[in-house]
Amino acid sequence: MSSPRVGIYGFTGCAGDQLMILNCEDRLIDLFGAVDILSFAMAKSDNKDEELDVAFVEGSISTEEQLEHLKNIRSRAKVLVAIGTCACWGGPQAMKLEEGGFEKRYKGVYGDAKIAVSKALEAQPVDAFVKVELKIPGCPIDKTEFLSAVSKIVAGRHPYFYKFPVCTECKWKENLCILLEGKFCAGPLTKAGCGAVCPSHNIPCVGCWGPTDDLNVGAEYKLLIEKGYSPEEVTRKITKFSGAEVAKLMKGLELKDMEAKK
Amino acid sequence: MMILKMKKEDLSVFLETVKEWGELWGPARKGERVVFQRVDGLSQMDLKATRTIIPPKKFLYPQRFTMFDFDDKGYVERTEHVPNRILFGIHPCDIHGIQVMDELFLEEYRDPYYAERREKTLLLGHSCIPDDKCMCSARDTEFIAEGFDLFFTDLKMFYLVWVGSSRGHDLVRMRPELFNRNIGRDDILNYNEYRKWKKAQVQSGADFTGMPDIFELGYNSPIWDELAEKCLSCGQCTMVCPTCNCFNVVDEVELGTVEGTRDRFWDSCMFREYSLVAGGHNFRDKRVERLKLWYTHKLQAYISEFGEPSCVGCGRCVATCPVDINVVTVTKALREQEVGK
Amino acid sequence: MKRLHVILDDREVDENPYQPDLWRIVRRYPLTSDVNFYQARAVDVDKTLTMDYLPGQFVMGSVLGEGEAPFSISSTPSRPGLLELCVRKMGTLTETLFSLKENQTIGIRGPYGNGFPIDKMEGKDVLIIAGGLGAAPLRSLLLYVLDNRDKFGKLVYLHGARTPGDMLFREEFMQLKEREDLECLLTVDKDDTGSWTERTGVVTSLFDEMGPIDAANTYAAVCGPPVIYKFVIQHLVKLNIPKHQILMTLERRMKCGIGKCGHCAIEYLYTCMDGPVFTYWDVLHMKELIGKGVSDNVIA
Amino acid sequence: MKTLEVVPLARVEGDGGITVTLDGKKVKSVTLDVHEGPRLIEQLVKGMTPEDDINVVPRICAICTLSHKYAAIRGLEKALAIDPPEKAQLMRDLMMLGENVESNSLHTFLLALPDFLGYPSAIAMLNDYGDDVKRALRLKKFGNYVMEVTSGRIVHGENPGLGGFGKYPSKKQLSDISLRSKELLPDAVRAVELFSSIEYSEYSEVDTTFMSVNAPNEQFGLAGDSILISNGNETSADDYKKLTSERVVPHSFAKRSKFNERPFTVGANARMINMGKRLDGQAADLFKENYSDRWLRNPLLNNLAQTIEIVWALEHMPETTEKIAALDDPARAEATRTTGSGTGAVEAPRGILYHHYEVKEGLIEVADIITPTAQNLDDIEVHLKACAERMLAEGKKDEELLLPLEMIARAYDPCISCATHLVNLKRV
Ligand SMILES: Cc1cc2nc3c(=O)[nH]c(=O)nc-3n(C[C@H](O)[C@H](O)[C@H](O)COP(=O)(O)OP(=O)(O)OC[C@H]3O[C@@H](n4cnc5c(N)ncnc54)[C@H](O)[C@@H]3O)c2cc1C
Ligand code: SF4
Ligand code: SF4
Ligand code: SF4
Repeated sequence: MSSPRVGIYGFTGCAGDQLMILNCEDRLIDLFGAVDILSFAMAKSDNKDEELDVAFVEGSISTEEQLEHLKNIRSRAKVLVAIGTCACWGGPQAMKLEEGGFEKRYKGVYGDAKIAVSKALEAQPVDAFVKVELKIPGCPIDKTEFLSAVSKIVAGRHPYFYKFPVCTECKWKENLCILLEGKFCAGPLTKAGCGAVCPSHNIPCVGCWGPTDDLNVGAEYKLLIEKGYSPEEVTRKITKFSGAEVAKLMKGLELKDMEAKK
Repeated sequence: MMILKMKKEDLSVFLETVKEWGELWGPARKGERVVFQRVDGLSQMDLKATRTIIPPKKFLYPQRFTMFDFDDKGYVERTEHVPNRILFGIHPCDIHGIQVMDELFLEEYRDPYYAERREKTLLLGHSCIPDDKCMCSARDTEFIAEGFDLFFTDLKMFYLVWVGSSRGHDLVRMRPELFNRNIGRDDILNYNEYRKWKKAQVQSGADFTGMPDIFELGYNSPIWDELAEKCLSCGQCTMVCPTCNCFNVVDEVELGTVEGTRDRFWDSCMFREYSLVAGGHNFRDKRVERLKLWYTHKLQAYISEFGEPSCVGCGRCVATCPVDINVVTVTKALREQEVGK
Repeated sequence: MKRLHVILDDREVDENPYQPDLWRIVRRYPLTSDVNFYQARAVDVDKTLTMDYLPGQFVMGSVLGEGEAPFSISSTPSRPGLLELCVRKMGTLTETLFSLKENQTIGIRGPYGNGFPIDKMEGKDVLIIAGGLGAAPLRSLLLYVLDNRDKFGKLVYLHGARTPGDMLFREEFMQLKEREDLECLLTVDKDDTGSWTERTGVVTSLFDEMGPIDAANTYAAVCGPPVIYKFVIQHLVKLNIPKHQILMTLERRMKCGIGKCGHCAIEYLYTCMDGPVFTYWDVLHMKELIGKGVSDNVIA
Repeated sequence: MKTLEVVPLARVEGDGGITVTLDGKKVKSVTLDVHEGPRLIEQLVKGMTPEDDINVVPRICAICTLSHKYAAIRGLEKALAIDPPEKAQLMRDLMMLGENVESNSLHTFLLALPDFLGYPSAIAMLNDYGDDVKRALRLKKFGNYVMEVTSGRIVHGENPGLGGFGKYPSKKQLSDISLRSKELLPDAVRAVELFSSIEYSEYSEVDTTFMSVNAPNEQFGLAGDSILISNGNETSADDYKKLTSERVVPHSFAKRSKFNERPFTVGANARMINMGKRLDGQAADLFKENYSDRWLRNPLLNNLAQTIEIVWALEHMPETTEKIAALDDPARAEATRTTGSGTGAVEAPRGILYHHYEVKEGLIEVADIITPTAQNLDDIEVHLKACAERMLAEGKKDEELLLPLEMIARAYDPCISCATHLVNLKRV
């Protein structure tokens, strides 16, 4: 087996997923041995822009320059893998994507100052622009999930991720359900993979893995309204990390009706 | 069956002794929750607690474990070292649950992973104090006559100890002086009082009579849609149910090789992927179809096949579902054709 | 609760029923653009010879590091020595299976499932209706009946595919047409080659073409994509074939093949143990077995 | 006119580059460009509850995740008048020590050292410096472990919250940390030796000002309510705006800070310069041995300062864990008001991080976050320019400039994601 040619790239985000790759301390040396890392700007300087078997892309796309770079990576890569919630779903910076108002927020930070490096765009996930073969979500990605996926790709196999929500892992860990206390928890809406760390620390899941495959936003929304949360707060809480995606799912819901019924 | 008497204060000594056979596990409090945990002795257990979050099924088929190691020479069974374990403080409903699982895993095509763990686990039951969520009397599971190695019924002043297996008897023989064979008239009266008391404790109002027919009649009832609208598809109900056994299997490979492990972990029919087949066809694409499957399987199909539902009345789904979908509310809704508030 | 004695005491040394054996792919070639044909022989030769199965049964096939999935056996037990599978490229596992070459190994365990009720079918007429990949399990039955020709009555084989290129075992079935001892009718939905010499039209159109049958004395076996069941069964019911003599093999997700993982459960039945061959009578009173369309429709 | 570019600037966190514009043999300008797109985090947290804010703001930067969390907690606890229990305070100290060890070992060994030794990456150094790389990975892993135990996860752990923690570590975990910090101390000391043996070039030396927090009780530390300036002054953290007047520049989505119209440095070297005298134990000895007035001019020495800091952090873990273990798990302290404002200042591994909040009726009205990298950017450019000019004056070829410039930028350990989310000046 010749080792696959790999590039690791970072766009707008916290660099947490690239950092998690560096955080695979015990396996880092193996990892660099099993794949031929042609480009990984965060970790090395002799980076080459060549044909790739796999490109791992972190971060959302938020400038035109980044978009060009992304397209270039896509054109060189056989397989493009989005890593981390920002690349998969847009991340916190995309929480208001569906709401609009980017110009105003942008001005709120930069005023009217001219910035010449590139034109800013409202952050969007990678698959809003190019085809993505695989998403490895997580904020940041989980070491075990990442290494499992990379090992499978290197072996010519298909990665597998849990298709159920955080609640399942939460129950595996025998936690009391936070929703039963009348408090918010994004577990039922959120893809598993983190080992339900937050509920295992008596803290609600904040939804950082992004939406799970089959979620019932309406039911969660209704439940939380019944528990006394305001619709605005529920919306904000469940759109924090993958706003664009969850907002799409919420569109068909008659949320106002629900509130009226209450 | 052999029934013996034991002084309450001797229990701690007895458990200390049987630890020679294996690890001692029992219900222990962790903050507000109660879970089966490895314990040093009686003092670390909470025998008053009604139910643990996950039933003892986690000992017999853990949440996730490796079935095989493989390389290009083939698949080698992973005979993980399973320690000898004594589970103390299991309640009658959970023992009933284990019996249902025994039937599934140990009969045709015996599951070696389950069998190995079952073989190395001694079940020491204990009587319990039902709460408002328990449904054991509606299910006739509030008492248990078999399926354990020892069973301790707490009659305030002393324990009556049922010896349910030859291995249970071996434990007794480790400290024969702690047990007494002389059961008197008072003891019998006492026990009878206890039975009455226990039956009276259960107040959930669950009623499973006539379920197969009511399910059949209500198959297309709109109450299913109403329930499905509330269901979060979180899967908690199936994770905590002592008679849910579904699992999924995936292969994991080692970096840079095709060697690896075949792992197995809990799955749930509440999930969409569960019935998805290649090409994207899904036999239960809608949440309502999945919800219906779970309840039909537990409360209708099982009755048609075995004469009893597979629900053992432990109340875990009642205690767990954040939106109040459980065997009590579902059967009630089916019966009354109305989803309760 | 049913009285259960834990079977722990009589511990016979059971084999691990989840344990796959290695089988070598001895031949592999495409049957259509997305279906490959595999012939395999167990690395441990005894295993091949002792593998005893019924038409309609299936095996669990593993690819190292990818996983496991059920596949019907296409060969017939009357010709031991090789195991034959037809695999359609559908997803993760099948894609990786396609990448394997001759002489590489796969994992096999089984056979599983009930298979066709050969004992009961003996002495009766046999009508086989295959749609698309449904030919995979039905070929096993067809070859079995042909190899034991004198034990069965009349044999009719109806097979439909989308186009000539999509027809599994096309050459093999064309040759069967030459035989006198069965009626073999082939059809395609659409002829995109211009050189198709057989019929065009959906598989049910073949019912009009086939000779008369003795309904009460006939077993019908159907397999194909979910859509065809509804229409085929309507015809069979019209022909007055008894409902318990209409056999259909069904597909469900399976992770274990031996009634443990739960995925293939339908009410209290497991497709892997109680099926995959079910009768139409089973389907009628098990609402979920085929899906609403079929059962609702045919009750009348 | 000729332009030289280093894009992307490798081995830093985030997407940035350096542009040098030459006019003949004269340096017209040197800029550190930030290409990483804007995130507008401060705008997005407006209207959120404080609890929601502390989930989001750590996502500004993965390497400083706990610093962001802690700075936000400090700011918001002041705003809501929350008085956290002692055990929570100690846990916060511990988590900051963990982050410091992790980030400093990542930066010094994996990101900076390859340049000094002439390799493209730490992995490429494996053959010749295998022991050192493995030592670094051990230290880094241990730092991660401390972060995981305290915050719940290696990166973006949600365990630290307002008024306390969701769950406190077990005694076993704490004694584990204590034990391992002692075991790893020799590795850290070896790191200081390695970095003190490097010859740091003089090209970039320019006098500048250094700022750090003033840790309480005359201790060396990573959080404080006032700011020390190397000119001897001290200012309350609440007046952070006076220390960091900001502007937007065309070549960057990161804003810039100046103090008294002049650039300044924050980071490990600033901490050593301002608080080095307060060190104790081996860290104190190593500091005395290695400190010279070159530290006041040469940013490359930040690498050395970071290694001494690792020694300090390891030395302080046993005491901190023992104190934590001795206390019972407290309940979370509750907010005593719903309206108020507050500024939290902490020392992220790369310098002072401010989080300022104004909360009204339980919702955030204004969030103002000033990251260390934003404060350092101007200073980096000054040193880059000095270096370029001197090298050209000595007759070096244009291309020879690039590596030394990269090394300077990298010495600050710039965190480009941190820098880009940027600062909100206007009050809407
Ligand atoms: C009794 C039976 C006999 C079958 N016979 C054949 C045959 O002869 N030839 C053939 O090509 N196909 C057959 N199938 C279908 C075959 O099992 C699926 O096409 C195969 O599982 C697809 O796997 P995949 O990983 O490529 O697809 P994916 O869609 O990627 O599947 C993902 C996962 O879903 C599971 N899965 C998907 N579809 C099915 C399914 N239908 N049944 C069980 N699990 C599934 C697989 O285990 C896999 O791990 C049969 C199915 C059954 C139940
Ligand atoms: S606590 Fe949260 S994650 Fe856990 S079961 Fe409840 S809703 Fe799900
Ligand atoms: S529990 Fe939720 S918020 Fe916490 S790590 Fe997992 S996905 Fe993220
Ligand atoms: S029934 Fe309740 S516990 Fe079960 S999946 Fe639905 S919401 Fe979750």
